[in-house]
Amino acid sequence: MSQNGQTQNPVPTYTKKDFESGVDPRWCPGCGDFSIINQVQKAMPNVGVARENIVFISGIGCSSRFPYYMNNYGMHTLHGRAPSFASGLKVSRPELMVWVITGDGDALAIGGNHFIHTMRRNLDLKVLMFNNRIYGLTKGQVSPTSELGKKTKTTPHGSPDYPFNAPALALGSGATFVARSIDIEGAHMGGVIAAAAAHKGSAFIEVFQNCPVFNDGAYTFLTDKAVKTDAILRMEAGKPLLFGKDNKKGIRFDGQKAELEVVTLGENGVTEKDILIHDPTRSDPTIAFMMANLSDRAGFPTPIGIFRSVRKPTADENTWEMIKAAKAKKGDSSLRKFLADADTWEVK
Amino acid sequence: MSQNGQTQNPVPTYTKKDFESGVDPRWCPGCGDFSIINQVQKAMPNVGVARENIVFISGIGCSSRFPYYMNNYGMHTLHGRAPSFASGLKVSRPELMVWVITGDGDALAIGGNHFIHTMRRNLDLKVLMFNNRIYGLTKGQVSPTSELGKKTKTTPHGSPDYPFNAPALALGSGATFVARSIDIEGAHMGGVIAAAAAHKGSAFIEVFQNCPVFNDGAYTFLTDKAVKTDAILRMEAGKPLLFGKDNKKGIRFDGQKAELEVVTLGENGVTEKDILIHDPTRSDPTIAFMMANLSDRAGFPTPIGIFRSVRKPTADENTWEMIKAAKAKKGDSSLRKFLADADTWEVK
Amino acid sequence: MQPNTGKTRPVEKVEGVTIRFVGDSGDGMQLVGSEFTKASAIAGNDLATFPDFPAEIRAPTGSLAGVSGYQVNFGSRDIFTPGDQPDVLVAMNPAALKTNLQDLRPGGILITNSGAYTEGNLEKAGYKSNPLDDDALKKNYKVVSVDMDKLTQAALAGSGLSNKDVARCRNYFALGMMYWLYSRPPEPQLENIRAKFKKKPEIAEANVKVFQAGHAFGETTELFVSQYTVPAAKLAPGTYRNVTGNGAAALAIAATAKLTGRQVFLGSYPITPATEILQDSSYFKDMGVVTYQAEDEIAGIGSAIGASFGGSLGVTTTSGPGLALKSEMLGLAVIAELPLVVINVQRGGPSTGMPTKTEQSDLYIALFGRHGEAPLPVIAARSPADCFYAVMEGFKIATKWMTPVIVLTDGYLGFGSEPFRIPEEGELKPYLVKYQTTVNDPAGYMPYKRDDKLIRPWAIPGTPGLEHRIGGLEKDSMSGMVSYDGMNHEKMVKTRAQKIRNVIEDVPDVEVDGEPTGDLLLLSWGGTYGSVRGAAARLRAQGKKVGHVHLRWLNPLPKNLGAVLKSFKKVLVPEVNDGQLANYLRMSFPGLDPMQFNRINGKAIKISELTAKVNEILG
Amino acid sequence: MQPNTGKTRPVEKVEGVTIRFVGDSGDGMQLVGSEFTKASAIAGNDLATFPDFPAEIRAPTGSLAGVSGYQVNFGSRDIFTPGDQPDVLVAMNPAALKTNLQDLRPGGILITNSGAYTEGNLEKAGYKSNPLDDDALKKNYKVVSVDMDKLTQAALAGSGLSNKDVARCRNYFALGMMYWLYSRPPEPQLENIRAKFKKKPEIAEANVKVFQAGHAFGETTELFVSQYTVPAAKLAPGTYRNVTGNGAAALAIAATAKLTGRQVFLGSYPITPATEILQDSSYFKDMGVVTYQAEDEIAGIGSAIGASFGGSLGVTTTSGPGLALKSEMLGLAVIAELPLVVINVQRGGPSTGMPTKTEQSDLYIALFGRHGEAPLPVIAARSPADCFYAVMEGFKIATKWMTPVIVLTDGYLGFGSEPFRIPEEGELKPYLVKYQTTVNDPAGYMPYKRDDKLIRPWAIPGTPGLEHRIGGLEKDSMSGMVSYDGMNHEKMVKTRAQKIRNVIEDVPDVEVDGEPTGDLLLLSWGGTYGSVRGAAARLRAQGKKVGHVHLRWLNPLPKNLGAVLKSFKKVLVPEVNDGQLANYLRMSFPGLDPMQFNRINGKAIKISELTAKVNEILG
Ligand SMILES: Cc1ncc(C[n+]2csc(CCOP(=O)(O)OP(=O)(O)O)c2C)c(N)n1
Ligand SMILES: Cc1ncc(C[n+]2csc(CCOP(=O)(O)OP(=O)(O)O)c2C)c(N)n1
Ligand code: SF4
Ligand code: SF4
Ligand SMILES: [Mg+2]
Ligand SMILES: [Mg+2]
Repeated sequence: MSQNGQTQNPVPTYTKKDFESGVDPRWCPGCGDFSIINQVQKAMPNVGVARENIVFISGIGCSSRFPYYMNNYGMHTLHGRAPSFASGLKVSRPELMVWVITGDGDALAIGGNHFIHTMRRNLDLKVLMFNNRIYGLTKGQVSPTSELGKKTKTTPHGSPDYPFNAPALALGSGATFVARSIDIEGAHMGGVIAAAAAHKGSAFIEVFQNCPVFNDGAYTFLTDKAVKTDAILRMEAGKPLLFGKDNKKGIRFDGQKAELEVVTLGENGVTEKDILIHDPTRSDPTIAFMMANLSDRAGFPTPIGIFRSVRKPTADENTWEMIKAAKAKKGDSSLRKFLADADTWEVK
Repeated sequence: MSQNGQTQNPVPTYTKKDFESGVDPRWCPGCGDFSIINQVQKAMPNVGVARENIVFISGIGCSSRFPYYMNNYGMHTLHGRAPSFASGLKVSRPELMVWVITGDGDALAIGGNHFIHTMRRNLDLKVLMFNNRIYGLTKGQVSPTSELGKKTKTTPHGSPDYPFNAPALALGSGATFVARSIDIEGAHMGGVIAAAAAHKGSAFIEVFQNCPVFNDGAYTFLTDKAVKTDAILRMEAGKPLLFGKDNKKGIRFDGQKAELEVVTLGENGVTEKDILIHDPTRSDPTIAFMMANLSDRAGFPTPIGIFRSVRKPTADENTWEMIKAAKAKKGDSSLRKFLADADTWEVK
Repeated sequence: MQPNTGKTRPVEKVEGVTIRFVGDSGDGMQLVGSEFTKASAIAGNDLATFPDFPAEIRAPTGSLAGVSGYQVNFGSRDIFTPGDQPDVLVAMNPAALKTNLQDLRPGGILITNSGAYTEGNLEKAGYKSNPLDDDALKKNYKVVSVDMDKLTQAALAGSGLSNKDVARCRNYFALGMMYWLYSRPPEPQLENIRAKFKKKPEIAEANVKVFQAGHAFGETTELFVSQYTVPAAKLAPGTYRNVTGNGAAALAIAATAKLTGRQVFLGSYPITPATEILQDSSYFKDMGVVTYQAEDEIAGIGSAIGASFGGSLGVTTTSGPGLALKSEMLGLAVIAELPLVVINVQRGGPSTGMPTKTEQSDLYIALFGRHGEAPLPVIAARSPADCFYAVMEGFKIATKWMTPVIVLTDGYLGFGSEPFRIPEEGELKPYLVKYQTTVNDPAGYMPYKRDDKLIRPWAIPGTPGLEHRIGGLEKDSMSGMVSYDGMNHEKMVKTRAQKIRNVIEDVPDVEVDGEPTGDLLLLSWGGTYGSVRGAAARLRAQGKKVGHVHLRWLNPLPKNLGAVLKSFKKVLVPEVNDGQLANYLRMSFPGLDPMQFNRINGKAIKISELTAKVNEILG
Repeated sequence: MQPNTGKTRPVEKVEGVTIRFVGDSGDGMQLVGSEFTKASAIAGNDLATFPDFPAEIRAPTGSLAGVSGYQVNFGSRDIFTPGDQPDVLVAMNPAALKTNLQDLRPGGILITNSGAYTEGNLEKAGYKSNPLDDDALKKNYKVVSVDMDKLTQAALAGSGLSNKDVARCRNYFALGMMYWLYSRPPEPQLENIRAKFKKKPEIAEANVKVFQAGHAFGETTELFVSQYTVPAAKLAPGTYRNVTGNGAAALAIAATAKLTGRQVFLGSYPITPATEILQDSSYFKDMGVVTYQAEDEIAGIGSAIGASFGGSLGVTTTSGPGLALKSEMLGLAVIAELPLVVINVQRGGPSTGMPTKTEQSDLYIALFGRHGEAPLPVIAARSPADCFYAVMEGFKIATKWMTPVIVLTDGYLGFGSEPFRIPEEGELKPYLVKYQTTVNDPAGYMPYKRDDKLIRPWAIPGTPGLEHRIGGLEKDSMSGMVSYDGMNHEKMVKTRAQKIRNVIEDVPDVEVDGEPTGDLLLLSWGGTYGSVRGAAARLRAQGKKVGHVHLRWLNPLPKNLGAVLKSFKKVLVPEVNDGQLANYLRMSFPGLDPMQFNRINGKAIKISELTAKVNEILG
């Protein structure tokens, strides 16, 4: 479909460089944001969309400076509101590939409403959220993903609030694609980005991102060499949910208690067959939800990868189906005919 | 705790009448809202709180006229914003019992952000949402709980959007108490309201409410005599999830597939022992989430009752812990001492 | 003398008449009113109507809160408003009488359904005794008290219809009487009824019968002293339809899509009284209109700006509280310099205020309601049909000047209706909405490189080689990149302001209604046009040297306005607010200190009140 | 002649001096600046400071974007601003030189760390060659080029500290030099250093050594032509501390809780430049302040209104975009008539604009930025320390008059600092915030039954028998119940407006700085106070008949303002915006058409520029 008289151009062969705007990123040295843009720029040549048909829309925050560094169309909008601009753009021009770039505060604090509605509608938008569990740009206030009790500039005695689990919130809103990765896991992140690009429908990616200046080490509990293998669970479609040293630990579903549990292969007669096979395409979001909540539970690893990936007609598809039907039914009428389509009378 | 110099009064013995303001409700004849207020007024004498310490705060919508009809303190605020007023009131005066009265549009369209944050924080607020799956007050536009394809005044060709599943959204936001009832199920609703009142923390109740004027029959698929027993699943804590004629059908957890399924007692060797026992106090929200999603799945009944009820410290408790600690640590300082608590110098 | 109609009563020719139909919400008064309006239109009268339905939510039958009304003013001369005071009040039950009688002109005709004055209904209306028995009533008005219930039942005796269905026909009895009273040919109405109830022929026939019974009743009863005719008005020839202001705004949205060949994208959130614009527009998919009901007002305008970034003509519709919520976004549209139309249907404020009542109190927020320096064009519609042209103009300005434009209407215009002459084929000119498709600078595409009018180019996604980024931070005056340079900022602030001042080239001079100089100038804007024009005409007829200027453009103000204001000894600004235009004029024309006439009671200004005020001033 | 200090160079006495410290973000310039400021304060100078840190996000070392600065202006006379132009520029690297040199007064002193002029740093700063080798530099300024790197290393030779730790001490070398240059006693600073690094004595000793080395270098080097002293200013006796405007606002929040004995509830959302008020206040829990970081600005103000309904003193803090988002809620506070303080720290707009730069462009939105008729009191702070008193006043007005109040400050005040005399015990008077506890009418509790000033009573939850409901719909003028009655609405609109006009009883008359009549009156508001007062003083010193009036109150405007404005031949309104107060004055005083002086470059107005402008006008 092509609106506004634009014609679709053939997609040239690109390299990463084609997606660099040439503007020097304004992030602090060592910021996790660099790694994320690197992966996005690497992924873009392979999404099969012409550069001029890709749009990056962001809110406000360190992360939201992102569009300036991409050599595509872009809008750096208002705090929390990026999904609303993106939604209008996507509904009006469904042939464009539209990315929303956002931070944990931008997406989930002030932007929470647009976020959940984007997920609900299943608009074909890709939402990439940089989660550093802090407000970076405004220099260190509590965010809705900061831990309970977290001391920040606005919560010197600790945060009284519980954090959102972002994938769980997305799933609760009806999201059809939900994934998570980590800034320092470049290759993994690249894979997740490619999968989101390929997904038709709202795609949500949470990237755990270190902010060395205002929340340094927020993810060392996952990324520290010493704990990494036990702390991270890599979900792969069709594969058993194994983790730990030599993939010896696994996630089993205890049908009795209707709960997940961590088991060790070889112990208590546990074999690989007992381990839950990861299937992001289940139409019921429950198991994805359970996996998302694992990270909040003591004794469980934090899953990364794709929680859910289910194809449903998107809101933009639904909208254009109706537009096409209306056009087919009514045909092309002149303006005068349209205006006169009512009770009329003549004055001579 | 008592702020602002108010003293706690003993709670007199009340009757329903004590909670009627005497203002005639301005709802259409036959509106489900009447039944809801009736249950609330019946429940109030038993919540153990003095009338003057109960506050009803609403947004805008038919449902939001509610506070005028209650003989308590009340605020009829702005569309979607009731939780924000309620949050400030509750944090500032934790000894008050604060109810938020809202509609599906009020809570989940414009008010979605305040809603999810209220759930996340676990502020001790009771949120009662009248879900008629339509905008009543503005005369019949699509709401975020209207079904896909629904024809309304703003979607004459059908809604292109998927609806929220409100309990699932609440659970995805971290809610500690989530329940559902139906306008015509008075006694059931009364029980749920009493349980919400007793819960310490954010309590969310969705009430399916018929709007005879703009969305009549939205719930006949549940409430019609002919289908009722098969369509409604009454969740009761500690009891197996049985429904249908003579309670012959049940919900079983298929541990293999990690999915719920509908089974019939007596068929294929199914006995009551196979049926999932309802336990709203599970700390992991997954099974509650699965139950919430049942209503969206073909072949499953729609659960009513309490999905989840878990006690966690509330944000207001956390806040006042910190305030008490700060006061204990710093003691009472004079204003001058406070102002001089910095690098100072003398000018003579 | 009138032609003899063969009846016993004389036929009086009148220039104009105002009729109000009132009854319970279930009584079908909106239908009766609009059918009668149509008949008047076909008879060639000029007219204006205004519905007066209950605030919200259906109130119990027979209650005061459940009264629903429809007023029509029609005549053989220009009709500017739905009328100050009804000459005829058709009141279908005691509650309707109670809430409307005080508006009836002394000596006017009261037609009422005596069958509805049951004890129950009297009590619901708060009457201790039956007001129809009150002698004062008969002294002050020409009372035509008819038991329409009984007469309807009689007409349908043996029809086999249920009591409920019979009762539903009652409104056609009233309509039939009114047809007789105003000498309207009944045949077209009979056809109408048959067409309307095509699928239920038994209901159609019942309504036909009752209508005829009402008509016959008028003819035979002794209760009417005379019959009336209202000759045709001199309207411009053409095909006409009736439009409400909201309906006209929606038509303009579709017309703009057609005239430009561009998609118009309406992102909005329902709110009284603007909702119908979104509702109506959602039917215009085939015309190139895409509607999107967002989750809130902020997302509504956001989606429209996003669509504009993509090359669509973004528009959002709202009322007071919604406009307040859109403030931050409007600032973004100003700095991004994207076309956007905001249609704000004003209602009583502040806060939720009086959602179903009209007011003109959003002028301040339209002009000044953004943080920072964020000027934008503001125009206002003056009548229901004019909403069509005002919204069309909004789009033209927004796309030409790359700017958000606020179009103000109000509840009075939005709900009110009047005949709209449908423009002839080719009368509305298509216009070009241009996109930039080539690089405009040796250094690459410069999204903020302006033309001599200071307008920036518009390059949209999908255009290869013109990839660029814009945003809400202050930006370099050429490249659009973020710039924290103070002097660049000052330049950009001044440039944006100058661009909006340049719009003056599209602002027509105001024209004075009446003599170009005089004792007093009435200066109005927006929905008060009809009242003020009517008052000016009446005052001049009384020999007063009164002129009238009506403002379509609030920003920029017309070039010749200052000079025109100086040509009158006094300037009076009537507004349905506490003096917002008056203050804005003081600011804009230092030295000018106009007098004010302010009503803030949720209604249009009455011609009679304004006339009285002017007479008081002129002594 | 100065007392002989035993050194070879003369000691010059100067009235005031402006010093700017600039370096890389990692160079510790904020520390050096504030330490030097403290020394000046203790020496009894009046002073004002302004930090100039990079926009946001830490930029790479040595880059232009990473330059961080701190300017202090101190003297023996009243100091009104942090100074137009530095007399001394301490620039720690080439990037700092590049971005700041143009501001240095011709003939001023440039002190720079020659050790930082490496090839890499020169390139990052965009220099093709070393600017220190440029003859023009030496011609235009007194250049003191010192290899602070080497001298610091030398001072710490053998200390065993890492290179990184050694480099970190460099800023104390600069500080030591400045102490010598301005004849400050070094001992208190040494004590300071030891106290500051109590936990790391080796670092403390290193800093002491480097500081002493810098001091000794000043004394021995031939590079300085003279040493200076700045005598003490005549400040009111008392205990002083330094405060930023944001810090002072937070102190006022706590002080109000203390003085009223009521909880102050701050519901807010972080936004530059207002964030620090929320941050600082969150430490004041023991004082009776409850802070709540909401999910967005709307919830921030909503929570504050909710708390006010509960009897707390609700306050919310924000900047431009946040104020725009709060528009709808402000309307609710107006109609609900609950006390509320909104502190808006203005920044460059429109839209996201220039978040870290100052501006005065939110006056329009503060006065007019709500839908419907929704007037409220607006006051503005004039200096960093005055933010304390302005916010205190905001609370007093809000609670007395049951109304939201907007207190405007700006980024210049919020970030800037000056000495604040700590009020003596008992100097700040406690005041009563009353709740209604008894039924006020035979018909029951009437929440909108007003006193003779038109103030309504405030009954809070927990008060038995006074249960009532309020809301955003127009309400009955007594009971507060929803009312759709047009005349009740008109009455309520006018009553609310009159109540705000009544606030005039708490608005002091303005006082003219200078003679009560003259050739030109400078009229300012908000953060330009310092610049304008300074300019007025300078102009009068030049013999010009110039007066100055500064407005704290924007709504209502002071009673005598109109008369005062007429007492001068000309009125000039200097503002950091495009003329918002000027326009508001035209509106408020028909006939008045003041001249304007507008800078919109993200900075405070310069005394020199304003003086030049006035001289141009007066010829
Ligand atoms: C309406 C509005 N409110 C507040 C702000 C201030 N603000 C800018 S970014 C930000 C939060 C940034 O946090 P996050 O979204 O997590 O992004 P990060 O900087 O951490 O990448 C805030 C509060 C703003 N610009 N606009
Ligand atoms: C800011 C704002 N936007 C829109 C409206 C108009 N409005 C009032 S109620 C409502 C929706 C009501 O729907 P819901 O919350 O489901 O309540 P119901 O009437 O169905 O009980 C809307 C859109 C408003 N009053 N304020
Ligand atoms: S503040 Fe944190 S998130 Fe922002 S750029 Fe710096 S390191 Fe990255
Ligand atoms: S419109 Fe619907 S929801 Fe509203 S009062 Fe009437 S029946 Fe109830
Ligand atoms: Mg963040
Ligand atoms: Mg609803």
